[in-house]
Order: sequence, then C-alpha cells, then structure tokens
Amino acid sequence: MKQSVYVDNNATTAVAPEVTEAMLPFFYEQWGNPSSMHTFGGGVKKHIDEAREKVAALIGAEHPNEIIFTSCGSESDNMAVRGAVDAMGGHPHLITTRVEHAAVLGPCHYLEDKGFRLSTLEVDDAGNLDMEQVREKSMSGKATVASIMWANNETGVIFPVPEIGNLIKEGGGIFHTDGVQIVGKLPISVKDIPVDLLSISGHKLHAPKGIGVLYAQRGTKITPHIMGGHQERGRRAGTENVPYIVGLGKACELALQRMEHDAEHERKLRDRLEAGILASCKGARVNGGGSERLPNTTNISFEYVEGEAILLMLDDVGICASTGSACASGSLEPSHVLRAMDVPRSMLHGSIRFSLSNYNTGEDIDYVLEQIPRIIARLRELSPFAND
Amino acid sequence: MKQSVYVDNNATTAVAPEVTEAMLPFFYEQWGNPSSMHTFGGGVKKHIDEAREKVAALIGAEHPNEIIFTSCGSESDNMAVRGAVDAMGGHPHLITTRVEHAAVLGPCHYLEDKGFRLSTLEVDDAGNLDMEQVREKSMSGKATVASIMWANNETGVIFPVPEIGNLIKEGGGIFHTDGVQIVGKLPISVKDIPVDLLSISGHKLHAPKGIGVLYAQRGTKITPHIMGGHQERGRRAGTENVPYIVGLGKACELALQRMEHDAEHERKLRDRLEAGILASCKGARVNGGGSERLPNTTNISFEYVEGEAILLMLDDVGICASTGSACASGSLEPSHVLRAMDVPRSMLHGSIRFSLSNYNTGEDIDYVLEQIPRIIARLRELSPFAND
Amino acid sequence: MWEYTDKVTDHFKNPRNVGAVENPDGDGLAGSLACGDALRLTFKLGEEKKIAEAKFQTFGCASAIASSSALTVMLIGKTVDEADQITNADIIDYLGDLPKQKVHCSVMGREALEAAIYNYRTGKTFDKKLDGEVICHCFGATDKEIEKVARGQKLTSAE
Ligand SMILES: Cc1ncc(COP(=O)(O)O)c(C=O)c1O
Ligand SMILES: Cc1ncc(COP(=O)(O)O)c(C=O)c1O
Ligand code: FES
Ligand code: FES
Repeated sequence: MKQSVYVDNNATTAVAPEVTEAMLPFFYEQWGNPSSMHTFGGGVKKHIDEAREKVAALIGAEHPNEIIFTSCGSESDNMAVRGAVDAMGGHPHLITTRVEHAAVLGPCHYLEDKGFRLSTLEVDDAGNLDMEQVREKSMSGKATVASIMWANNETGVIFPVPEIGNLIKEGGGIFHTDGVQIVGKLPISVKDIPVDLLSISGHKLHAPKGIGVLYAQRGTKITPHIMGGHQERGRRAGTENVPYIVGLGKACELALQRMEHDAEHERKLRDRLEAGILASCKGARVNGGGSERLPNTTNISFEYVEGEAILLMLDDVGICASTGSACASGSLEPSHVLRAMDVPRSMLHGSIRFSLSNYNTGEDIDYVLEQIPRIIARLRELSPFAND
Repeated sequence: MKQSVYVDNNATTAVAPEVTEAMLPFFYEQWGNPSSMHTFGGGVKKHIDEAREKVAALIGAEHPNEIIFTSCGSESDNMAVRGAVDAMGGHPHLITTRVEHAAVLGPCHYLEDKGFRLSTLEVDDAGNLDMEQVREKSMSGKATVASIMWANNETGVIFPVPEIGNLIKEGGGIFHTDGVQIVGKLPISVKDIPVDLLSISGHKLHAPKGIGVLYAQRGTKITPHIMGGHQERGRRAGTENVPYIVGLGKACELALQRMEHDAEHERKLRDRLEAGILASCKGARVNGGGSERLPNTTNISFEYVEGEAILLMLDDVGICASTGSACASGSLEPSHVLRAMDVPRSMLHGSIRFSLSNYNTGEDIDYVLEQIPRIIARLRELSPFAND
Repeated sequence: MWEYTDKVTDHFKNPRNVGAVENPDGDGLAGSLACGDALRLTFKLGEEKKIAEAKFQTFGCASAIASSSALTVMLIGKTVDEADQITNADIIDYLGDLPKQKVHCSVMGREALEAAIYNYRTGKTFDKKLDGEVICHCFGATDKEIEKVARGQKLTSAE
C-alpha cells in the first residue's frame, strides 16, 4: 500500500506501535470477559480500570469513574446530546453551532424534528463564535442542553470552551463539548472548567478506530444510549472491548508524556507548510488562519481549482490529505464548515486540509512544498477561469 | 493467568488465532480511514466489503448491504428495538419475552416507561414459548415490533423463529430476533425465513469483544441509533472499526467452514458432560433439558448449593464456568431466565452454565467430571439443607 | 473514495487536448455555474469538414477533467453531425464507467459540446440557462468571479 507522506491526521492517525503491543495480550491470552466470576475473566477488569485512570489523567478528570468507554466519538456525541436531553426531561432548548461534526448535528436535527427547539449558532468568516449570542441563547429562560465543540476538525479553530461553559452553566444548562480533535493535541483539564460532558475518539490520538470515551462529570444525569448489562456502571451496556480500552489507555499515557513536545513540533512544521504554500501559490488563503487554532491543522483554499482533483494528484505522488470540496464528498455538498464561514465560492471548491501528527518530519513538509505548486499550476492550466 | 478448562463460551470465546492474524495488518499498516479519498485510506474499504460478504454468507443474507456493522450485540439489540419503533412512527405495540437478554429488555422497558404498550411473553418450565400467545399478541390489531430471541444465552433453549416470524409478519409487524447465541453455532438462513432484523455479536464466535452486526432485511425501515457520518450507508455513523470488521469476517468464514463439524463435536462433549454430572450428583437437573437446545450449552442446577460457591471452587481448580449470565453477575439477583422458567427455589441458586466451543476437548470434559462431584459433595457437607 | 476506472484515472492524470483552439469554428461553455464546475470546449474543422482539433478547459473534479478529455478524443475525426450524436452516456461508456454521483460531470461535457456546435452552426453564443440540466447539489447564489468569467464568454449565468 502506497503511503509516503501522511498529512491527514484529523481524519485518522496511525495506531502507535506501543498501543498495538499493549493490546496484543488481550487477543492472544487475556480474552476473558471482565464480568465473569472466574479469575480468568474477572482478572481482566483491573486492566480496564488502569486504562480509565490513564484517560482521566490526560484530560484532568478528578474521578476515573467519570470516564465512560464507548465505541467511537460518534457514539459519545450521540449519547451526550440525546442522553442529556432525555435525562433532563421535558423539552429542553438545544444549542449548537453550524460547524459541529455530523455526529452532533445528526442527533440535534433528529430532536428538532421531534419538536425540540434548536438554536444553531453562526460563526464569522474567521470561524469564531459570537459570545454575545452564546450568552443570549443560554439565558433564554428554558432549561438548555448545549453541544459546542472544542476544536474544529476541518479548520482547527478552537472555541473558548471555558468561557462558553461559564455562560451555559450561568444559564443553568448542561454543557457538552466535542473534544475529539483537541484531546491528545493540547493540554486540557476538565477539572478546572465547567464542562459536564466531553467526547473523545481513540483513533485521533494513535489508538484504533472503534473506541471512544464520554467524560461525564460526577453528578451529571445522562440516560444510557446503549441499555442492557451493567457495564460501565450501568451507563453503557455491551461486553467491554478490552483490547481497545487498554490500547486507548496506552495512547493517553503516551499523549500525556509527549504532548508538549509534539504540539511544538507540529506547530513549527505546520507554520512552515502554510507559509511555504502561501508564498509559492497565488490565490491561496488559509481558512480560519487568523483564529486560535490547533497546532497541527491548516485548511488552505486554492482559487479556481477543485479539491478532489488536487487530492488525487497528491495521492498520485504519495501525499495523503483531505478536502472539503463538494465533488469529493459522497453527498456532493461542499463542507458545511467552510460554508458557515462564508468562504467565497471560487475558494470553496479548492480547499485542502493538511493535518499533522508527531510522526511527521521536516522532510514530509519539504516534499509537500515541492509538489503542491506544481500540482496547482497544472490544474490551473486546465481551468477556464484561471487564465487572467 | 490461570486457565486450564474454559467452558464459559456463551459469556465470551477465545479470539481465534486466525482472526488475530487477519486483524494485525490493519493495526500495523493499513490503518487508513476507509472514507478517505486517498488510496491509502480509501483502499481499506474493499476489506470491509469482503468482510460484509463473509458475514452475509454465514447467515444466508441475500445482499451484503443488509449487514450493518455495530460495536456489539447490545448496540445491535438497542438499535433494532428503538430504531424499528422510531421508524414505524406512532406508538407501536412492543412484544418481547421474559427470557431476553438485558440488551433487549433494557430498551423495551425504557420505551414502556415512555408510554409504549409492552407485552412480555411467558415461557413454560422447559423454557418454551406458547405459540398461541405469540399469535394472539401479534394480531392485537396495532402495529407491532416484536423482539424475540433465537437461542437463549443461559439455557441454550431455541425458539421456533421461523414459526414466530410467520406469525409476526402475518400480523403486519416488524420482527427482530437476537441471534447472538445461535450465529456461528448452528446453520441459519435469514433468506428463507421471515426475519427483518437479527443481532450478532463477534465475541461469541471467536472474534473480539466490541464488534457486532445488525442484519436488516432489504426494505426494513430503521432509524439509526448512532447518527452522523455516512458510514454503513448512513445507517450507523462512526469511523469504521476496520480491524474488528475484518476479524469478524474471518471468524464468520471459519464458522461457516467448521460449523457442522464443530456442532457435532460440541454436542457429543456436552451430552457426555451432562450425563456424567447427572449420574454422579444427586439432586441435579438440567434446566431446559427437554427442549430443543444449542449443542454447546447445558445449564445444570444443583439442589441446596449456591452457584457462586460452586463457581469459585471450580475456579480454584482452573475451570471457568458461570452462573446466571455474566451481565447479571453485578446484581446478585437470581437469573431472570430461570425465574421465568419457574425453577424451584431450592434449585434456583445452584445453577451452573457450562458452554463449550470447538476448542474444548474430551480431556476438558473428563476433568470437569472429575471435579464436579467432589465440589458438590464438599458444598453439601456445608449446607444445612442437604443432610438428609 | 470514488472508484474510478483505469481509463478515468488515465484521462485525469494525462488529459489529452488541454487548452483552447486558436480561431475555433465552435466554442462553447457549459457547467453548473451556480456551483462552479465549468467546461469550455473549442474545435476546429479540417479536411472533409471533419473535426481536426478539439481542446478543453475544465474547472471540476477528476471525473469532469476525464470526461472532457475523453470527449475531445471522441470528437476528433468526426463530422459535426456525427459529433452531435455523442451523448453523455457515450462518454461514460468510453471511460468504462463513472460513479453514479459523478454522472453530471459527463453531462457537462455533452452540454459544452451542444454549446460549441450551436456556436458553429449559428455563429451565436448558446444562450440556454446553463444550469438547467445540471443537477447541482450545492446551494445558493453565484460567485462573482465565476459570473465575471461567464460574462466574458458572453454566456448567461445562473441567477
Ligand atoms: C443473547 C445475547 N444477546 C446480546 C448479548 C450482548 O452482546 P455484547 O456483549 O456483544 O453486547 C449477549 C452477550 O453478552 C447475549 O448472550
Ligand atoms: C470533531 C469530531 N467529532 C466526532 C468525530 C467522530 O469520531 P468517530 O469517527 O470516532 O466516530 C470526529 C471524527 O471523525 C471529529 O473530527
Ligand atoms: S465536477 Fe464536481 S463532481 Fe465532478
Ligand atoms: S459541486 Fe459540482 S455540482 Fe455543485
């Protein structure tokens, strides 16, 4: 399988070899059911608890029991939104934003269809929320459940979650934040800020695809999304995915050790990539560039070329990235995030997201910087619009 | 970890070495996101499709697209019950049985609390349903969603699913069956019988814990339980757990090849175990013994002794079995299945489930047969009731 | 990930006949202007009134580029009447196949061809609402830059 430069880490990351190593014994030997009474199965439970502690440590959760293992970030988001609304009872007012991940927007729109009031906050052209609007909506007088992401997957733009949390809590609401893109990339501490619920996805921080976490602060009422057995203290049924739980624990442990160093490393590479592209390609702009952003992400639009075409030409030279272009998505809709930011149409089609990880090197960046101008020039030659 | 004889395969099974081998490349190398446009990620998709075909082949599904990958049997059950009810709209009448797994009873009771009418069918003391009751309930005049399991996890008793399906469909209802315990143990073909929805759990057939399937017959309307991305054709969001999906495909392939042989092998061992115990222990009886059962399961009650004590003494000599279901073990309640079967009180507390797999040998059975009479005799010595 | 045939990939990576023919006999622009996909097709006749030269410029995805490239190859050597028979289904056949969602990219080829033939036959610019037959899955208004180009081509832009 061809892969030389992987700069699509917001889509998924490599499973760290340490993580795979940590998981293997739980396939080969310790495959017992942690709910079993016998030593062989029951003995596995302590490894789950250890993993729980490692996840708690990474996000600064006070109590390991606040960590609920789920099957993915999407499950965590669904559970947060629907579980909080259900546990609150009545018809709480839902608050979200136009730039959330589909796993938040999906359940929000579902509930709206069922008759719940939903307020979807706008962002400006830099991708930022209007905090006055947050305040206003959260004080609407009705009980609220707010789901507002921490860092955006497409642009890397970071919302001021501590401030948002304060506003929501002042209004008496429940506050969920989708932390899938920030956890493991930047230090956070849920202990110090008013977050009731936080979603995590393993495969964004070098654990495998198919494991997630919902952090639920002690005392937060939430209806389980998967009901049945008593696993996860009755909050999430289903026999535990022991290998992945252990793997996620390992990934969180590694992230905690490396985060500071890695963030700096990624920021340097990202900044060089960004500056290099802007210098070598006319008609390029960074979406959300002026805002506070994740250190690993840049979203660049190239005027008059189409993202899918860019991606495929990048793929041809072994560079893996992604696009918000309509033509690339199954639905033929351009990115809802870039649309919410009012990215001009001539730019909307040619957006490419580069997202780095600790595994990227200076040579990776050199290579991308060598290829991009050639590809953009080539595609502009083909374009009827670019010949002026 | 001590483990000499594992006879608790209805709780969970060993991950087949072939399954682990099949998964490893997807941790080490092909960790891309199947939704990616680049070859590295997108190329992974075909492995998911291959796995889908293997699952479809095992259960005789006509179209691989009828296979929806989920994170576990519990998710499949929750999705089936709540998704079918939601998609039907209005307030359908729910039909289930007293002996279902918690992952079916949980959502059923949840919906009952929300005002849905729920009929919970009784079983007789052999663990069988009264088919007249099934007919009557399914003809109640209201749209129905019925969730009735195929094989019981505690006793192995098999319900006549083809017949039940016919009755439910005649009544115009949607029919879900929890096939977690039968799939991979006995040949089934959903093509030939009226089943709309069927749940599967990977870890009951030598795939890992944390992967499941909901089979949804073409045309069956079902609201997704996890909403968001377009994965699984929009029916189950969340980045695909590629390694486990591939692993489950492998496990299904193996099951299809071996099933006939294995079922015979297990039945012989099980029958010998059962006969041996009944011959050597007074006051023992097989729960559901007279009924059609899975070939690998026997549920034996020992009068005047307590199951947990038996288990711990078995554990002490390296035998892994269970009492009640693993999931119920947290609750200290006697098994709801045995209670539904009106197992006499003197027998209710001393039930042990032995459940075999293809990995069990004749020596395993010899060893259990050697230990059981000694343990039961020892515990009866301690019992105030047994000294007659 | 879209599943493209080898032929689509080949025509995308090595597009034939890129650019604009000088002093064309036919010149047409088509596309879903509302969403930004666009294709300009020009051709020139040679001996026996057969198309000797055909070139394209495309702003669009890999399928759009491959469809345009394929179309130019199919045109060369045909009379205008023969060329007029080429449908988007023919373009798809030529390429092996296109993903269902990408069929509109080949429709764009057929439309540009129609526009260019109309221009050849009448000397006028094709003034049919260009977005009429292209299913645009996007939303909303036109982009000024694209509008400007469209006007430069004396074509009607979408509202
Ligand atoms: C009959 C039955 N249904 C559902 C389940 C739940 O499956 P899982 O543990 O994969 O959630 C089990 C086993 O735990 C079971 O035996
Ligand atoms: C911000 C955000 N939320 C949620 C998810 C969903 O996570 P998962 O793929 O594990 O379901 C993703 C990634 O896909 C994401 O980027
Ligand atoms: S040009 Fe947009 S999908 Fe082909
Ligand atoms: S994006 Fe090509 S049809 Fe609109």
